[in-house]
Amino acid sequence: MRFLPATALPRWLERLRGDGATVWAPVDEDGVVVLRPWEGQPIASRYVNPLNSLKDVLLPRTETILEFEGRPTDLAVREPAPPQSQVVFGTRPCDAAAMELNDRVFLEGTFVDEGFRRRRETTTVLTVACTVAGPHCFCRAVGGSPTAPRGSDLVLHPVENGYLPEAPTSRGEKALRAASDLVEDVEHPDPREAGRTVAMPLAERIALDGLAARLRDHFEHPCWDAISRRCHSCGLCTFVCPTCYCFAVFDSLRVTRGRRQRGWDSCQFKDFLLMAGGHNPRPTRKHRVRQRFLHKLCYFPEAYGEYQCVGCGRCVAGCPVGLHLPAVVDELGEVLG
Amino acid sequence: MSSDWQPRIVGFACRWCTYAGADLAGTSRLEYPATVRLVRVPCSGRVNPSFVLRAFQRGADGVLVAGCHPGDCHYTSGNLFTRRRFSLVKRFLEYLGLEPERLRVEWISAAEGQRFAQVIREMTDDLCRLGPNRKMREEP
Amino acid sequence: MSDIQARLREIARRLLTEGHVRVFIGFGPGFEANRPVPFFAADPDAADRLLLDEFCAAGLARYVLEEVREGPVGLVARGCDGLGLERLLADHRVAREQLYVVGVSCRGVVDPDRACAAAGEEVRAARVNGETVTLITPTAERSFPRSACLLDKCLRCQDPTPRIADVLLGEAIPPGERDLAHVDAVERMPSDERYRFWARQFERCLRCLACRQVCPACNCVSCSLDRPEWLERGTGLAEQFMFHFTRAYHVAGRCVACGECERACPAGIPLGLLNDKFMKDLRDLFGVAAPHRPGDVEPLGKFCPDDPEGWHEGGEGT
Amino acid sequence: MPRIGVVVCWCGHNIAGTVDVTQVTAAAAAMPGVVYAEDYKYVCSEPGQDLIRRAIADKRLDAVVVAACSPSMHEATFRQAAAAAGLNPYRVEIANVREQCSWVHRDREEATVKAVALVQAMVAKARREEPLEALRLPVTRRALVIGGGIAGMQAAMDIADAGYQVLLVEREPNLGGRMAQLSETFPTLDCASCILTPRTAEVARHPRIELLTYSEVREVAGYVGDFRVRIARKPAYVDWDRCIGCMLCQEKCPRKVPSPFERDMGFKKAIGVNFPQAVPNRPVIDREHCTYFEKGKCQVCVRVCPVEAVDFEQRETVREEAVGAIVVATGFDVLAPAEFGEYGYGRYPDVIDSLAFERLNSSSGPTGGVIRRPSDGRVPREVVFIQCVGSRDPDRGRGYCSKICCMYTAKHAMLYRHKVPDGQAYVFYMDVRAGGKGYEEFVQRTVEQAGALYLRGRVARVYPEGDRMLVRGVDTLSGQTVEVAADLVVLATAAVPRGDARELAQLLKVGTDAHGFYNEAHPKLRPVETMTRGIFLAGAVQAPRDISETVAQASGAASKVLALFSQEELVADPLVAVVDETRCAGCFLCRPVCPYQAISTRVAGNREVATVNPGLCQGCGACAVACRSGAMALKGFTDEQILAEVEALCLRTGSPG
Repeated sequence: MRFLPATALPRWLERLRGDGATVWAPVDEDGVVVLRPWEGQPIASRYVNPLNSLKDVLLPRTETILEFEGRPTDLAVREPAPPQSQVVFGTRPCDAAAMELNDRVFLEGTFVDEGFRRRRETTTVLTVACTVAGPHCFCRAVGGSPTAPRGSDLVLHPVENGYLPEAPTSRGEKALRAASDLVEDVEHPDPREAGRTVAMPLAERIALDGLAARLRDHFEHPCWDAISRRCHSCGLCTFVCPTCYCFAVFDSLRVTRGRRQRGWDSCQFKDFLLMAGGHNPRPTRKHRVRQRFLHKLCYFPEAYGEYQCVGCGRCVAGCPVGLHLPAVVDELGEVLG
Repeated sequence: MSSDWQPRIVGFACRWCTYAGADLAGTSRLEYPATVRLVRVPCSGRVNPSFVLRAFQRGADGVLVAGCHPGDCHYTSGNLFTRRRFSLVKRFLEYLGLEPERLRVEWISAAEGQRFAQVIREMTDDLCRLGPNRKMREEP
Repeated sequence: MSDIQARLREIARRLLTEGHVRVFIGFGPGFEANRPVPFFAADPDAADRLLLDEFCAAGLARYVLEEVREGPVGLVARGCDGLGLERLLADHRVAREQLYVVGVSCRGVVDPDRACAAAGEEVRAARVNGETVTLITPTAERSFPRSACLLDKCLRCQDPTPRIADVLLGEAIPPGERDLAHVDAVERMPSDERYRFWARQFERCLRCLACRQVCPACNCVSCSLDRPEWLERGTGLAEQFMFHFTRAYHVAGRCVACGECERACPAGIPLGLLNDKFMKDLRDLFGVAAPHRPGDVEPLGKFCPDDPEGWHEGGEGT
Repeated sequence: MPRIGVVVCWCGHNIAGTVDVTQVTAAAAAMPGVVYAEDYKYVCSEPGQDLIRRAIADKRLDAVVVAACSPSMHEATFRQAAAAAGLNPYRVEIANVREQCSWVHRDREEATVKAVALVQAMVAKARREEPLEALRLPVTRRALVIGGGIAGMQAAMDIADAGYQVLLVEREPNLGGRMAQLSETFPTLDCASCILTPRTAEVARHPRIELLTYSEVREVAGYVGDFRVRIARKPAYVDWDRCIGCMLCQEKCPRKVPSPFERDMGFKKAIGVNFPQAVPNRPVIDREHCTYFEKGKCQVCVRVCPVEAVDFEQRETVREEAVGAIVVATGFDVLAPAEFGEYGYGRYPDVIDSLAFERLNSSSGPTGGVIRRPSDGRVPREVVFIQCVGSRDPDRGRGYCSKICCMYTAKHAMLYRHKVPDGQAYVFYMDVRAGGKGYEEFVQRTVEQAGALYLRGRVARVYPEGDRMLVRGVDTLSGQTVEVAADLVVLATAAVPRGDARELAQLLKVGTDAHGFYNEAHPKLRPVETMTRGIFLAGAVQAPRDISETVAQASGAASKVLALFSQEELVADPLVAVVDETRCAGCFLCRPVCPYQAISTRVAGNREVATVNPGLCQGCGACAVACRSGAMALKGFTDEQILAEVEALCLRTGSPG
């Protein structure tokens, strides 16, 4: 079995960077672990999940679609340069799996999102498997596992003093080749098995079976009033969520030039569906909160056969008023049986 | 930075005092660097602190907020609110890392053409020393 | 606190039974035992599900904005909630007669993550004393310093008791002045380092607007930061500075230091350091109390003829 | 997108000498929104203006930017030209490329780049412009004068003589004000009532002056041209319409009380007038001292009145009046010297204030014009006058000079000598300020002919010795301690605002200074106007003044009213604040920053929002900054416009800069 010593990690990433790729890695910034373009700074090792997920890399917060200059009658339009190849180190199995869910939406329908596709195709995902679950983790409840390879190009299973790499894709294998001289051969039991024994108390408490169908029948159930009442209508849950993918398109004008961009938008913002004439199809918190959870727990499964959640726990940790997916599933379970 | 680089200063000038003072500098033919461009406002009290940040965002190297001397406001009290607002705002922008020389708040009366020209010369010198502002500025 | 919780339930039940309020806002059990969530008791029986313990973290004042539309509202308020309510009252967003405030003194709220880390295991209960916090786990009961257990927002609390309670449960704790010394540390950095510090913080900002949505001072009907001429949706550093500058400036002199913005921020941006900088300068330049207690004309809505020109002494952020 | 035209002026060599006008014009032509760009030698000339007018018509322009001299020079010219061609005049913007560019920069390339940027900014502003209509306000040609003293009467007469209606409100039962209490006037020594009495009679019978005495202003709403004022008339308990002014009631009334008009040195009856020549000559009952009101019986006045005019049941009546302009002439008060314990006022009857000395001098006063001291009625042989009691005393809160005291003290010393030829007057003073026609000569006569002894210095103490008062002070010129034994001490107390001056100022939305004197709009150029359009000041309400200055100012205020009334309608700048009610949260942070109290509350739907009175708003824009949500916009200087200008000015294009 191949073994990558922890001490070799910076050298390996340096080589990947040398190939012209942008390398992302988790770094500790004032106590917050964030995925950042890596330029040799210390790589964080003690974290459950970085603040930002793979979404930040593949569907950036802000992305230029086109640039233009001149007068409306005489406009020169320019497309931005294609994205450079990227390597993301330190992502967790849940976040990697989330990108497969986004693939369903952006790549596998009748419309292919070019921006997402180009980034997806040029990005190598180097996942570090989990040996412990954070207090807010529940990937197992939504079909994931702390060691699952889904969505990853390479899974690095942490063991003492290093990692056992597993390469589900050729892209991952290629990335590992850059470390061929650093990799050693060791005897070790299958690290994937370790995932089964990781304690994940939160996952035990979430019962999702058949929920999608029951929700479909209870669109107008009064429980949505009660559930949504404490929501402050911020976009925190959607922005930290690796599977939420909504975006808005907007133009920035600078006198004689400008750019068209897209950036994250949140279905929880009250002006999310606001139309030019002033009509808002989802005018209240109830409408918006129900939309979010029905999308994750009902519409998405109906369209793609699985829940739109990977159990990363960011909404659990982040929501200032405890209105997160496990809590909502729990409250729904109580009223819907 | 090329040697002929000149800073760009956006000035917010109250129409009764500072803007008129700048006009007086003109009628007196007082030469000063072509670095400043004034925005004419009715009163320094009309200057929203976010205007200043917008100027830095869009590429200003320095910003001048100027109005009537306290006690001389055409609207009695506008500049006294300006004084409070910008006492805080200037300190706050410095707290965010902006160099103190990049934002100046001045009282320049309609009779002080000389002083207007002097302030622009001083600011231009200071900003030439500091070089182009990159802080809080969007990518060109 | 269980005695106070019982009295709270009793009062809420009475208010709801007698129809004085349409809803009573407090805390109810959350998904996790040590994370109670805001709870809206709409009928007398629901009052029995109200709970009040050392883990009730969220600020409640902001909810009043929505809830009073349908009728009078009762709520439990700690010092920070009380100041938030005062803010809404001073901004004419709610009327005093629409509120029934059950005041409680609060010595600080336990941060469950912090407490569990300190205790090394699940903390189910806690007692907050003067200088220490006793954490109770299934196996032990041990005391820790406040800073190891409490939410950040509680460590600098200056108003443990609300000033506008209709009834106060328990004893009043006298208010103090806010300690703003943490601002000094940033002020002391060299200018470029200070810029890098804030750029790093703001770069993390997701623009989820949680800071705004939980803030009792950000109570506008329509926020200028939702308008593209003021703030574009882009998350470039320039826009991030615009957002954070404007947010902080809009609450300058109005912030009640409840700390909810910082608690809500998923990116760990020290928003309190921004709010408190304005607070500190308002104090140092114009003698405004830290924080300015709502009710009087806002510090930026007035002036003194001999106000100092703060920019002269402003060099290098001090 | 609006169609914008740009016209660049050469101003002969003035602009074109430094700025490459052709290049600016070409750059302007390429700017977004610009459909026409031209340059011309002198755009302000008739052919230049014609160029603008033709371009507006031919190119169907929505807005025009003129790159020329400062807007303070020709903004009005170009707006008129645009209006003549049918364009909204507020859609003309001026790029100041002369005073702020060609005249101050030497490098042709730099100046040209800057000129382009200035044009770009104005184009950006013009693109975001709304057509604005000048506000037209109707004028109610009727004035309210508050205060029936010499100032108010003068203003009322001047306005009424010009043919307009005047409502004259006086809180006392009679006209005359402070001047009615005076004996003689300086520097001519003609008697005050000889001047005043004919004037009060004239005012009372003027066909266009409606007199409302014993009345007070309670509420003021509206704005210039259309003020709505509520005026309360206090109950006199005498029906003045029935009363014939025979004053039998006063004669027979059994109740005698100290008269404030006589500074409590004389008495009045519980029913009657303050002084015999009072106009209107109608009595009022002093409810506080009337035996009937105290005990429920007496009614002597009822019995003696030949016309049954006494009416104990009379109530306050309030009327609402519409006026187009207001003159405030509420005068001044004198400081109650009680706070100057060292002078013994209030403790010793022979320490009196100057106003009391006026009454002692007055032939209609309590002593019939013979100067007798209050304690024993003796004619004083030595009188000490102390000046600056409360004035020029920053330690006790009043740093200002009361201005009139030097002269009236000189007058008092002179009158005293006339009446007591062997008496000696001493005057303790700080400086003698006698600026005014004939004033200095008057003071000289007081010293040389009346023999008054002027001692420079403050008095430290006044205390009794025997039946005299010892006045101890320091003569700062000689450095000697001076002690004078006096029979009477007269304090020249500071002139201060009326006790309720601030309350009235709030009703009128007029600013006051730290002491409570009303603020003029500009100390030099607009001395009789206030910051609230349509409200003017006359007399000592603004600052201490003597009679001649007061009368001059009153005529000045009247002329401002007449100028207002001579207009068909008032035209006001439309550059005022306006509220977007859908955005306004109703937090009213805007209200305290408005210097004109132009912002009030309006109920919109189910909530309260701010609303701006365009007649009061002067367009400073402070409210637009105080408003966090951007609900408050200043027309002509909106956030969008200023932000667009900033953006254009920051743009770095082409060569240098």
